[in-house]
Amino acid sequence: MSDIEEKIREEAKRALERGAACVIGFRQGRKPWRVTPCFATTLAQVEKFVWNAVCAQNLATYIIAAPKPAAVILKGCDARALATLLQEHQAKREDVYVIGVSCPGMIDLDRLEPRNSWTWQGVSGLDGASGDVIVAARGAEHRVPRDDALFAACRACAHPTPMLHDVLIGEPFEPPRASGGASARLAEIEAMDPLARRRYWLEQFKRCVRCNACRSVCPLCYCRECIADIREPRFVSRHPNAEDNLLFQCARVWHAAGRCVDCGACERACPMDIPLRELGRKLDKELRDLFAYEAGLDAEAPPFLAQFAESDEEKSAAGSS
Amino acid sequence: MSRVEERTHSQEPARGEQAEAARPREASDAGPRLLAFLCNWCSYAGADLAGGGRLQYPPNVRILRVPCSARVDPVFVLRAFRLGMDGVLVAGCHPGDCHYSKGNLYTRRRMAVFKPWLEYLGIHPKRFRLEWISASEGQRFAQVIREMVADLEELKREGKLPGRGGTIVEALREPSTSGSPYV
Amino acid sequence: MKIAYYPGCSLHATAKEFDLSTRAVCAALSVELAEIEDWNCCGATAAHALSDALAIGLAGRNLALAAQQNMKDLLAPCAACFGRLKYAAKALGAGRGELPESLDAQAAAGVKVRNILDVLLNVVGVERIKQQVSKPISGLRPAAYYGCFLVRPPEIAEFDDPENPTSMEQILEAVGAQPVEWHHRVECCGGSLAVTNTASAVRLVGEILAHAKSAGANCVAVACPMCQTNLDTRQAAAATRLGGELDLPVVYITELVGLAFGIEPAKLGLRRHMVDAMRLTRIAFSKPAELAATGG
Amino acid sequence: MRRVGVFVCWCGTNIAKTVDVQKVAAEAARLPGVVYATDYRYVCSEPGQKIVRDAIGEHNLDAVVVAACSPAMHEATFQRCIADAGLNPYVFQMANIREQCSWVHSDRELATAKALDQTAIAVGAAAKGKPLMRSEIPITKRALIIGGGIAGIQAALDIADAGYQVALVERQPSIGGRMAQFDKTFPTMDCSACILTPKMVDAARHPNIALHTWSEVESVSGYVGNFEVTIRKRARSVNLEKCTGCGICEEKCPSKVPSEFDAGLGMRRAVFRPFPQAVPNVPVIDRENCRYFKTGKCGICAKLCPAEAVDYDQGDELLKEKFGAVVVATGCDLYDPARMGEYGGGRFADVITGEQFERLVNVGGPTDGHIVRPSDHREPKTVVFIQCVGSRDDTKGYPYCSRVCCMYTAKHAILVKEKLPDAQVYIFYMDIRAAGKNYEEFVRRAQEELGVKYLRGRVSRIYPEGDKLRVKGADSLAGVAVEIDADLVVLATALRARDDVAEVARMLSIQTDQYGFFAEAHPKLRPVENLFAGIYLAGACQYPRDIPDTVAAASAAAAKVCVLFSRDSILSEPMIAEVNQARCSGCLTCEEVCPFDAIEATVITDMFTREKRTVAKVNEAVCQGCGGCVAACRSAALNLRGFTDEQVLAGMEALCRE
Repeated sequence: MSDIEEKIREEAKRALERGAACVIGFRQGRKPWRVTPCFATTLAQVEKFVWNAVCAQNLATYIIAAPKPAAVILKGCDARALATLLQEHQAKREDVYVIGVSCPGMIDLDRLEPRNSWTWQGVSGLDGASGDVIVAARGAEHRVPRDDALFAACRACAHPTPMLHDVLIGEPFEPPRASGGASARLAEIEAMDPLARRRYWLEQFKRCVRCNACRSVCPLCYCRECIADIREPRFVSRHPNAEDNLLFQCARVWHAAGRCVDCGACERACPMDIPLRELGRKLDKELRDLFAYEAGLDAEAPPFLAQFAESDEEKSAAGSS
Repeated sequence: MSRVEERTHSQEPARGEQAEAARPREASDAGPRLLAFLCNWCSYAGADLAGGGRLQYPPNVRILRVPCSARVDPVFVLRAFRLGMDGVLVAGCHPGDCHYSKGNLYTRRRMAVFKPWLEYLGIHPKRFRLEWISASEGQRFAQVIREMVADLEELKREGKLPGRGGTIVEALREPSTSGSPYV
Repeated sequence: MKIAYYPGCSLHATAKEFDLSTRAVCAALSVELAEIEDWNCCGATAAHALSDALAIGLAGRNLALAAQQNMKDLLAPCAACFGRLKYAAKALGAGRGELPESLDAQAAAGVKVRNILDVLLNVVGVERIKQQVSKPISGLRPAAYYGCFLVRPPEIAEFDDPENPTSMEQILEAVGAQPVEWHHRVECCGGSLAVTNTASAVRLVGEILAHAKSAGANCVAVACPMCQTNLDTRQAAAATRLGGELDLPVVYITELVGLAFGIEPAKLGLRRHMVDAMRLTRIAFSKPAELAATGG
Repeated sequence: MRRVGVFVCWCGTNIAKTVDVQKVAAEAARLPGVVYATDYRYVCSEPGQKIVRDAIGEHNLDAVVVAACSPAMHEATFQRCIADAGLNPYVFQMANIREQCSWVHSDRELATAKALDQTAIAVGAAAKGKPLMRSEIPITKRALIIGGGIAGIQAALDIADAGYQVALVERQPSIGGRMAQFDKTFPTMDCSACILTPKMVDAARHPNIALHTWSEVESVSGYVGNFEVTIRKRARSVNLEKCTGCGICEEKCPSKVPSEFDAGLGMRRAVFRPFPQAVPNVPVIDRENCRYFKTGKCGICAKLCPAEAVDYDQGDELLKEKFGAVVVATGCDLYDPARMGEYGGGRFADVITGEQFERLVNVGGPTDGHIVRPSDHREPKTVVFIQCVGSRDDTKGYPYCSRVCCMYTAKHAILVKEKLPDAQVYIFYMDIRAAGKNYEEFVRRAQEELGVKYLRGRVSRIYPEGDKLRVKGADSLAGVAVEIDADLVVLATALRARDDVAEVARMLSIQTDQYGFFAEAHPKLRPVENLFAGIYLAGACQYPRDIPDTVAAASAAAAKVCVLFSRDSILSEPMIAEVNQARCSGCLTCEEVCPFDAIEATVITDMFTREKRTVAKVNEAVCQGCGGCVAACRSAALNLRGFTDEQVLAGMEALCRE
């Protein structure tokens, strides 16, 4: 058991003892390489909390519905999502006790597999709260450099250490990797001719099956009823075809403009491997380039697109080039 | 004397009546289609003024009146393109002149982010414009429409418009838009 | 504390004493001056009258070099250099003007250009100056004279109140002097006409010095080589024109501060003035009361 | 879906010449929801309207579309028409096929296609439309007036005379404001006090006016007809009822401080009335400067007061009252001449402001009306006036014209000439702006009859030269530099917005312009109203104004208040936002973007879970119907009546009908 895991359990217990109605953390899933969200209300349940290289889920997603006061384990991106939720009055700061964990980046199993000789069926253990990932399979240990296996979102992460926290576990990390929005995939799409880009997106969304997993995992998709499901007014057709699938996703992503923290949950959840993050990242990029704004950094500020400034004039001119 | 003037009035319900005028040209021949969201207080009045001055501009534009440019949900714009519009114009009062004092300032920030994103989705930048047109700028309204229609015609000539109803989907050899967009 | 130093042509020539005293005072205050390597003319003489691009280019190059040499602040003691460099920084910041590709215009625009008063007041601070005073110059009643470039045009200089500046007085008071209250502190000294229209310059110099004298000053403090040269070298002619005696040493504020810091007058260049300034060392350290008694 | 009737207008040949109206009607008949369509030469004419009314009955229509001119022209006409036929006036849509179609296109075929599309958009919106109701908002017929200067007094008297209750709140111990400081008024040279004090007394005695001096408005909430206001009546320390105004306390008070009313030229006591004609004629104790309050020792005023009116224990009093309308008449401040270093303002005793000159020349002022130099009390032989000090000067931040200075400087010059006929008077000016009744004549009198020297040019510097002030300036008409040795210099400083304008604006939720003056709803057509309904503006809080303009604006604001109060209730806007609380998740982004603060959070009990949760709520009296909140709402919880999402989308979809 890693130090961090021990500290998480310690802090979680302390939170329960101090009156938290529940603590949201991770526990081992049914496979050694899976973790699942855990809503602990007893000290015994806290004992099951784990922290390893696959704790990718954004637990901020569960804060709205959790009984309060709640304690929650949050990584850098998760805490920024919480900041957005606080901006939007979806929880009161005093009702959420944030056990922040400095995140070394979570690993993408798909990126692990093809590089190694073993198969998932044989994996008996997975370790590596930080540093290299150690996979135990068929009695042998395989060491994989962490950076080789990170999720794309984690590789681009600029804020691995939760800024919003009540207690912080682990040393603060410097943004470790190519942070700040630079993305080869984004640049590639940007470089396309508009019509080719349209075709690219339609090709992607031809695959979409409208399972809504992206929406379900998004910490910011907390609408009581999604406009995609509302009959009147009907913004988005429910027919699964490339055009309408794309429209649905665009509406969803636009609704996260100035709010999305690029935690990557949507893309991880997509069963059809649609590059969903790239839609939001373009908005991020524009917000950063035009307004030097990043979502989720200030829980007290009003939502960014619900404000204006005199200086917006030049910015809107720049954007309309 | 034209035919219209010969007839004093035609109160009979026109339902089912066959008009004798020439059949409409095919939609695809009619040139690009432009949808304009005009704020009631400035830009719509500006368009009225253009009418008062008989300022000619291409008939490709369809006008939708909204109280304020801030009323224009960007999802409307996405929807308009989905419905096959070739271009969308959002026009409001000049910043500082908003009838509601600052509605257009929210629009300005919103659209500053939305416009480049729209381009990223594959909507050619010339297909979407945000303009400030005051009630006294009839001339300017006509000019903006002329410019936009000219831009769209050029895009069409160069094959850079996807065509009505999202023909790209057809290009992908998918069963059309599987139903009408009304649903 | 290390800042870039741009002496300009004056401080290497007629205003050598400004250079000496500035370096001595800054050394005493632990401000390390790093002279910009390979600096060039700031363009103050004629460039800006001929071509805006040239004016920005000349001054901008110096800024870019300072930036290249990792400097964030730049001290330009000469008021004209200060004005030209600050103008260039602003122009480059606003996207006007050009520099050769090898130089970074944005970095140049980011260099903070300061005059010596700015450095003493806002970088060093009055408290630190007071600590350094070993021999208060309480016998001196300087007339603080600002001239034009230190505070004007206000949107470029962005320093002090352009019409009623007080920064020099604050520094002088900090080193124990009794600056007089007078009203010709930002009048034109005629420096730019000194050669082409000497008569006007002499008239203006006379007006300024006569006012300083009638306000009870026993010396004039300046922070600009043109003012100093003009008030000093034209003083005799001005006195003749007025038909009286002026006899006011015109010294750089750094020389006075240096005296108060106990620095040897020779190291401050106090001998290098037309109107004898060495006499200030005799009266500088007397108490104001004694001075009043002797009628000094 | 509604049963829509479509009426296509020829507008004589205006439309019919370019648009095939019959074809439009025929095609419109096939649109979804349309049960009847026809065309007519002039639908707006009485026979045309009858066709509409008849069709409503005959075809059981419950929505009407008229394809004709701009709604700006005839929307109201047709709304009345269908209301006469028993329909709700808001189940009506207009398709603009004249201004935006037939007049701007010449290709008949394409114009016809466009007219049909515009009609289809209107039909789409009409089919999804709903009848709208306007709710009645009751009105409290009491007006609050903030500021007791001439603007506030005038507005109070007018409203009170109309029979409504008024509360007049003034920060100073007396009403009267700036006008009370003045000596004479231009161009008539009436004595300011002679025309003002009767009005002050009227205001105090008026049965409908409650006077709150030495008081401030602390908070304002609510909306038109229903403002909840807290007024802080600061402790006066002198009992208003008991005090007889004998003035013994003022005479004997040992603490002297510079008098604000005399612009610092004279002294007042710690217990004081700003001026002898104060209303109410009861002093206040300025606790900051009172020896008793500072040291606990003294108490002379209490000992000597024959009426035993002095009450050191008095505390502030908070009044909570309801008002239906608010008139803001807070006036303006003056540019601080100390910011003009070149003029030595604030440093040279004999460089004074126009305000100080008013006190100097006023018989009730510190010098009993003798024009003397503040420094040595000698009569000046040469007086220089400088106009546009701060005003019309970008670098000082006041690029606008202060409007009153040309006139009051001429008045000052005349007063100098009248009192000191031998004095030489110079005025440096940029332009003379004497636009007003008898204004130009007044300035000419100063110039031509009294020999005041007008010099067109700026002054660059003023400095003491001996016991004079050397004024260096330019005479730009003669093209020469001018130097004048003056005994007294008077600066006409800019009128500017009050220092605390931002706080007041925030308290009232009203806007200011770039200079901090309160913004009117429309610069030409709604000059005394604010965009926030129920709040009106009067006087120099809006822009520099002289007395006649201020009084006119005050009476105009009062008239607007009386119009509001002439009804028992007002109707809310019909096209306003509404919240579907079931969909609202309470993110309150709508609250952020509302320009009118018409949205607030409210806690409801959820229909299904029975849990309490926060949702947005629209204040129907305040909402103006811009729809910004609707576009900002991700959940489609907000909607704009009359321009609903459903209607907009239906309009768009109508365009891609097969």
